[in-house]
Amino acid sequence: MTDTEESVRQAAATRTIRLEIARYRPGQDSEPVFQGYDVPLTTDWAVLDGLNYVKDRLDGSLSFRWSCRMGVCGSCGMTVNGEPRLTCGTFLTEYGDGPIRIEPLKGFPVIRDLIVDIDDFLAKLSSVRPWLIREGEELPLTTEYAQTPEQLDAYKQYSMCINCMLCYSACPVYVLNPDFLGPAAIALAQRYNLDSRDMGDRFDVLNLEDAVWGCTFVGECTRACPKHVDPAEAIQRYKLTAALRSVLPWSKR
Amino acid sequence: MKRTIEPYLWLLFSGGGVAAALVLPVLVLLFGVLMPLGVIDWPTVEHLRALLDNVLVRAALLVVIVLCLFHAAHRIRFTSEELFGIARYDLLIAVLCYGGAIVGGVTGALLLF
Amino acid sequence: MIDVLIVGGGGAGLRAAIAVAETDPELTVAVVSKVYPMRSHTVSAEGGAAAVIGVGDTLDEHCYDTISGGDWLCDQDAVEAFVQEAPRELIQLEHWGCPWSREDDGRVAVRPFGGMKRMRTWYAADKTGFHLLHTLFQTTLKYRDIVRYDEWYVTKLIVDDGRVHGVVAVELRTGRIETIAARTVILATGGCGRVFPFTTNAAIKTGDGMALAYRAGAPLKDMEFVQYHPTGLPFTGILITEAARAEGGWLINKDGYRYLQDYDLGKPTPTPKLRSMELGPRDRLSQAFVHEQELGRTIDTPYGPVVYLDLRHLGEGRIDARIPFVRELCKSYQNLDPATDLIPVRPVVHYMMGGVHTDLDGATPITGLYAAGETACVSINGANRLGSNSLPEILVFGRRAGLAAASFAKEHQEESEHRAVRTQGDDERRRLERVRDGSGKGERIADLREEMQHTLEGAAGIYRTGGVLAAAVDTLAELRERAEDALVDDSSTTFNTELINLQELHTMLDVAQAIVACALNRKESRGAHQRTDFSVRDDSAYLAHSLVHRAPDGTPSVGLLPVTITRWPPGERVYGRD
Amino acid sequence: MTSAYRPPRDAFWFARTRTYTLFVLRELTSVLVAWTIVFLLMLVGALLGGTFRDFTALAAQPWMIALNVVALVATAFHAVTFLNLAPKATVVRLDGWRVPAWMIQGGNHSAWLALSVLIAYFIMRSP
Ligand SMILES: Cc1cc2nc3c(=O)[nH]c(=O)nc-3n(C[C@H](O)[C@H](O)[C@H](O)COP(=O)(O)OP(=O)(O)OC[C@H]3O[C@@H](n4cnc5c(N)ncnc54)[C@H](O)[C@@H]3O)c2cc1C
Ligand code: SF4
Ligand code: F3S
Ligand code: FES
Repeated sequence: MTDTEESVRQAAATRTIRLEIARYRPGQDSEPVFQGYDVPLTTDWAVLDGLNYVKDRLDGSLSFRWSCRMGVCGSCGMTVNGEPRLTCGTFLTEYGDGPIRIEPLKGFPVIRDLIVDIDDFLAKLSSVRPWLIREGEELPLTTEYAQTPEQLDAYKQYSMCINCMLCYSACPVYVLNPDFLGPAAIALAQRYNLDSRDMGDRFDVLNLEDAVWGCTFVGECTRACPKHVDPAEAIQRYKLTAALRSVLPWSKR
Repeated sequence: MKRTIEPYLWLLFSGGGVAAALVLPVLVLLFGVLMPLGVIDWPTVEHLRALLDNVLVRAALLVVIVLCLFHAAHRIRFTSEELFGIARYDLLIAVLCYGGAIVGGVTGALLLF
Repeated sequence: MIDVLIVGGGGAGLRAAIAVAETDPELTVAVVSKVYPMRSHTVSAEGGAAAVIGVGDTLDEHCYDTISGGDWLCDQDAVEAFVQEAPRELIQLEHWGCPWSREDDGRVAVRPFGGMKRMRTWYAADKTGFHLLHTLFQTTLKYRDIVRYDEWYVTKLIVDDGRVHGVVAVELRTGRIETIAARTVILATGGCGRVFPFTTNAAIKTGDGMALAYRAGAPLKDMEFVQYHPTGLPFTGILITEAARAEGGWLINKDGYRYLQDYDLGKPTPTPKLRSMELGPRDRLSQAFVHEQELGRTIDTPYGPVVYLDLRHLGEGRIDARIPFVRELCKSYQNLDPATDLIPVRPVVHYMMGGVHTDLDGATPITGLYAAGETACVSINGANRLGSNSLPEILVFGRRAGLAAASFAKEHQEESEHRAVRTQGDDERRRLERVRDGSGKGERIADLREEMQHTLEGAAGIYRTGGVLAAAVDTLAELRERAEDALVDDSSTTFNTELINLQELHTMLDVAQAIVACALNRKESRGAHQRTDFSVRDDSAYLAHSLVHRAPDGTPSVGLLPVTITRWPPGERVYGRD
Repeated sequence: MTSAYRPPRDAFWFARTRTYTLFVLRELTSVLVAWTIVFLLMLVGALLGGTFRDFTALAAQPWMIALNVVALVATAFHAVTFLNLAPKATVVRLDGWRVPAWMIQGGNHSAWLALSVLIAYFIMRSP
């Protein structure tokens, strides 16, 4: 991000928008409280720029995660006016005259202010074996496994997940039952299942009550996903796969 | 490997969803709304019985009844758990819901055959 | 005691971790990262990764392109090792599942890239770094032995008597300040673009590893070579990948004129021509922009002057197939559609050629300390890195550093924890606790940071002069002192990001001083380092690396180190002329 | 970590956004699907037990008509949502080309219409 030119800053100083930010300071607050800050309403500013303005100029103790500022690192997910959003890709001007309520992602324990605990997701991700599983002899490191553009297309969409957790936050099943394996982990399992180079089998971890069968197809995960991964589709497709495998035990996929 | 009966329940649920979608609206429309309102006349008893005399029709009807009941049972199970946050009683709820569906299915079978 | 402790969970760090885990499962390996590994900045790389696979291409040609692109400041033995191992690394990635874009027959596809004579840039649409990083990260999950310290910030290397013994780190979530004893440490902390105000680099790229090594006594190398990428979006600094030009995009000024033809970069052709015009090297393209600006042929915007990148003639189909992310970024962040609109762009700080001085195995002069990735300077990039050479670099040298550290650790199994771990660890803990207790009552961190950034942009931008650089030396020295007393609002132990921001300000100031000192010392123009007061390349005096040490009083002292030349004697850089 | 804040369960989550509410409504159609089956069983029972006249009288009660209007809306809503969502689970590929969702949905809705007409025809066909 660039620093703002002085002229822009002055022009902006005439108009401001109010951010109502959830603060939670362990040891100090027993539950989150809202604190209001006025930030310049600048057309190019994302909500994240507003938060950085608060941190840089008004209150250095405000804590939140961010890094790339281009919607690809997945760290700046928060609840903005009730909806899970990437704050670096959500603009202040989308909210008229405000105020804008900014809260941590729903469904996760809050560590501090806008920062939530996502270790649970990482454990889930590991559990679905998100790596290419091969059997038999490996090719030498001089040749690639062939994969046609069509074969690539078959899983490509599910490989676009940036682990931003918006889908988890949007899914009522996950919010009510944290044991649910959840949209992104299942989509990533499908990313490998559908890869023509993969020979693995993730039936044992997906065909469980708290895995694909926990999903009641609310579909909010797909709506929330900023990268068009469509986890809802990934899950429903695996339900069909798993169901067919259960009735036709000899069929693999 | 841990076995689960969810895939079978889901197949019944999905089949029921399709069956319910394809045949129920027209049936309620005719028998539940248009005929009672007199918009169209009730068919004669004989005509309807003649339809039911066909074993294929009866079999199809039974399939629709069983599938739709399972569909409803499955959804009611999950929706009640989500709405009221009572997932910890899942086993009990499941027994009630699917039990109800089985009772309904058996009743249908007894009636029709 | 950890055998191999890796600081950094980006491409270089993760590749090193896998190398260690694969070579000897007995060794303990840990990855410490200030963000979750998949948030590392490697995730933002768009265009691709270069490695020779195609028929008609040769290793020598890749070497030549790299060396001439680097204006003969590359160590040629390093370049040869790099070029030779790059294909193997990219195929390894393929074997781990990386979704490389493909030809119709199933082979990996390649695209042209700036400064490259042949098509040899592998790509995964225009999210190459994203796919590469996630593939690596997900593959590390397979190795249960790799221990991760996610969201731990390393503040200090414990070094005694020229030998590394571990690190001190803060666990962000709890605020715990821990010493982690280790037989070897690999620094893989990425670049330092945040030293400048306008950059493509993520918030985390604050040059931590460079500063850690520098403070511990290791020299930094070639710090004056900062790469400006010619096409960043104004305001956000979001990068529009070079792939956009490789696919046929044009750079035009306010008169709609393809101005690069005026700067000895070849003549315009309707379709892209390798090593010519828009596919020239980044340093030359960024310099051309400055001249256009001086001629008044750029367009003024609230965020500074811009030129346009024109992709309209490519058509929607090609844009969506080859560079969909460019379209997505333009739509979301600039509110325009490259299929129908011109994209405003300006040069933006992008990459640090310099870094911690290492040999071909990533070893630094401090025993047991290694470095790899953008934070290191093995010297394959010289005075200007070619686009798409960095991703293969982090893999090749990440692996090499991992293997070297592993074998060093294996040879030193008998060593037990050194007493410096305790003493230095305690000192560092006390220092950090003091900061957190709100002892600082001075200026805001952000104000100091901005002042530093502007100083750097003014003095060490695309064009530099001795006088301004000398003034910057003083400004930075003074900023250092003011930063010691910076205001810290936050006294919490839980996720105290302000404490971290202040440490980052300190590391950036170290790096900034090194950059300015090296730039002042190099009285010639070469690659990304252009001095208006010494405007030509001077091989007699400066065909050499800058090596900067930190003197005991904290000031940098710069020396020179000869460049390794094997088969390619210095020559003229020729683009657009066959 | 013990100090992390765990928000309490939100008892009214389904009222928070329009899409959640729609989802819950969609799921609640199942109750009326169940009712419809009960109603059909009553009809069949009446037909076979010779009490058809009582049944038609009951069906003509205003509350019964009201209930069935609701059931009609619910089953139709169910049909639309269910048939629209079907392509999610089944990705059809012809020669590598992925059949777009709207085509599958279109097919589903046509089948629904055709079957409804057929059923209506058989029921209302005069003997
Ligand atoms: C927008 C953009 C596009 C690019 N596109 C290309 C391209 O197309 N092709 C190409 O070859 N190159 C490209 N590059 C360059 C390339 O992406 C980087 O040089 C490379 O990814 C650096 O990788 P790394 O592993 O060295 O560091 P990073 O990926 O930056 O990782 C650094 C790691 O260190 C950790 N870390 C840092 N400091 C600390 C600390 N104090 N304590 C603990 N952990 C710490 C961080 O958490 C992070 O995990 C691009 C760069 C940018 C900015
Ligand atoms: S599936 Fe989408 S919403 Fe969910 S984590 Fe991945 S990118 Fe984010
Ligand atoms: S929102 Fe949740 S219930 Fe399923 S379809 Fe998505 S995971
Ligand atoms: S800051 Fe990286 S996704 Fe928003």
